[in-house]
Amino acid sequence: MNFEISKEPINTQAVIDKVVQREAGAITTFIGTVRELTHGKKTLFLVYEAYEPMAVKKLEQIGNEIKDKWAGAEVAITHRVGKLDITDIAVVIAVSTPHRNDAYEANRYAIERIKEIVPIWKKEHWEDGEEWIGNQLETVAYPSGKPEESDLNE
Amino acid sequence: MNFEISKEPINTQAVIDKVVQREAGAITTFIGTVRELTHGKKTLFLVYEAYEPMAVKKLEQIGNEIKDKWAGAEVAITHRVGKLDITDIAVVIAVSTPHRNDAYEANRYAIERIKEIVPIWKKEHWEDGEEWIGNQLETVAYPSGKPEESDLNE
Amino acid sequence: MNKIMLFAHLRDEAGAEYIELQAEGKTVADVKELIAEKYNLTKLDSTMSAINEEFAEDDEVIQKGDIIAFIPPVSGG
Amino acid sequence: MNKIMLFAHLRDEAGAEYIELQAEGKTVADVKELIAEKYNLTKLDSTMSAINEEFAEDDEVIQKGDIIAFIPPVSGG
Repeated sequence: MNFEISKEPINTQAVIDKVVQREAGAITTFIGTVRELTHGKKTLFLVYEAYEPMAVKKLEQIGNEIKDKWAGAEVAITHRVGKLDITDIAVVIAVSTPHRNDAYEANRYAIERIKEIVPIWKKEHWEDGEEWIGNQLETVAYPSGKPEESDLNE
Repeated sequence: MNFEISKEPINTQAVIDKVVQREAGAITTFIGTVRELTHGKKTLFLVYEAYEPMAVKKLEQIGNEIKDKWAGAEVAITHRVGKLDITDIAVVIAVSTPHRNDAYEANRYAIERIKEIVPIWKKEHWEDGEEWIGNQLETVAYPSGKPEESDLNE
Repeated sequence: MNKIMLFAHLRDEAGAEYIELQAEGKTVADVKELIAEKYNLTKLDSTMSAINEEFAEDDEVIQKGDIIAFIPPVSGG
Repeated sequence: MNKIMLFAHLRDEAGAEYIELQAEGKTVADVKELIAEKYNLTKLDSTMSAINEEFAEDDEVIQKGDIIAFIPPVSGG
């Protein structure tokens, strides 16, 4: 199972091991961790919630998109749910490819897509309150307030 | 010691652990592995050799360059030397930054710089021979046959 | 009956993880409007929808047994 | 005396990891030429040089005790 939602802490090495292949010269990993400060505001902890069966399907879809775009790629993604403290790991993405440029690009594609189409939400808890965080994409704007059809099923 | 040359197999997690920080939202790793096929030719194993004290200095230099270019970045790099079999890890680069785009870019910068200025060499062993491999940069050409001064000391 | 899954702020507002409802023959938009009113749900204009774990348009018609989900802007990763 | 470090194919060709040589006052280029001839070293035109673990130009003059290294195109990573 290369695509998982996990209630337990993520073992990074276990995710990496899923993409090891004799044809690969490069493995990239992205590890998303809980950051203490965002725009100067201090986070105490986060809670992640997922629509689990759909989230797994969407992670699989991202994996298939990557295999279509980058020949010879292997992909594994695990996303955590539940309460996470500062420096805890929220997501691990591992991608292996024959050549290194592809491994970087495919990995970056994976995290952008996760932030577009995978039904997972985080609630930030600060000293003075809490809030479900909406779309936080740093690179894509949705003028209509939601992803377009082309974004969802690309 | 965030910058090391290792005669023993590299523990990826140990390299990642060196860059964990409360200010980081993203950790990227690059794991360079020994690929079986290059241009259709079958590699049996590799031997890496390093000018160790200078290699460590140059890895440190790359770390400092990254900290100058990407605010808040932490970097750790370990490169293996000796005999490596297919799928063995030659190098692990871990970079943590507050924001994910920086973590990808800084990591990619590190591997490109390693291929430019760090005195490490690999000898490929095939069924029908062996050879020390020269500059294999995929992205930079040196018309003069060697890096320019600006490449070395940037 | 159809199961209507709620997440994030919608779950908090409704005080329930899901609602059971006879939605057969209705569109996604119909159901959205219906439960928005009943549970005082907010920000539904930026909420996506899914039928049986696939994103669905507002005008899609719900079949017997379909599982609907209302999906606020996601924030994983 | 100065220590001249050799790597990769240069080490194989010379059959030695380093050579000891009186190089004080000579330039890097002088030393390169000198050992190339003596040990039949090849591809020295694409070989970089270092003095005391820092890259050095061909015209740099070697001081007493300096450690020289001849560095073929690197292939780490």
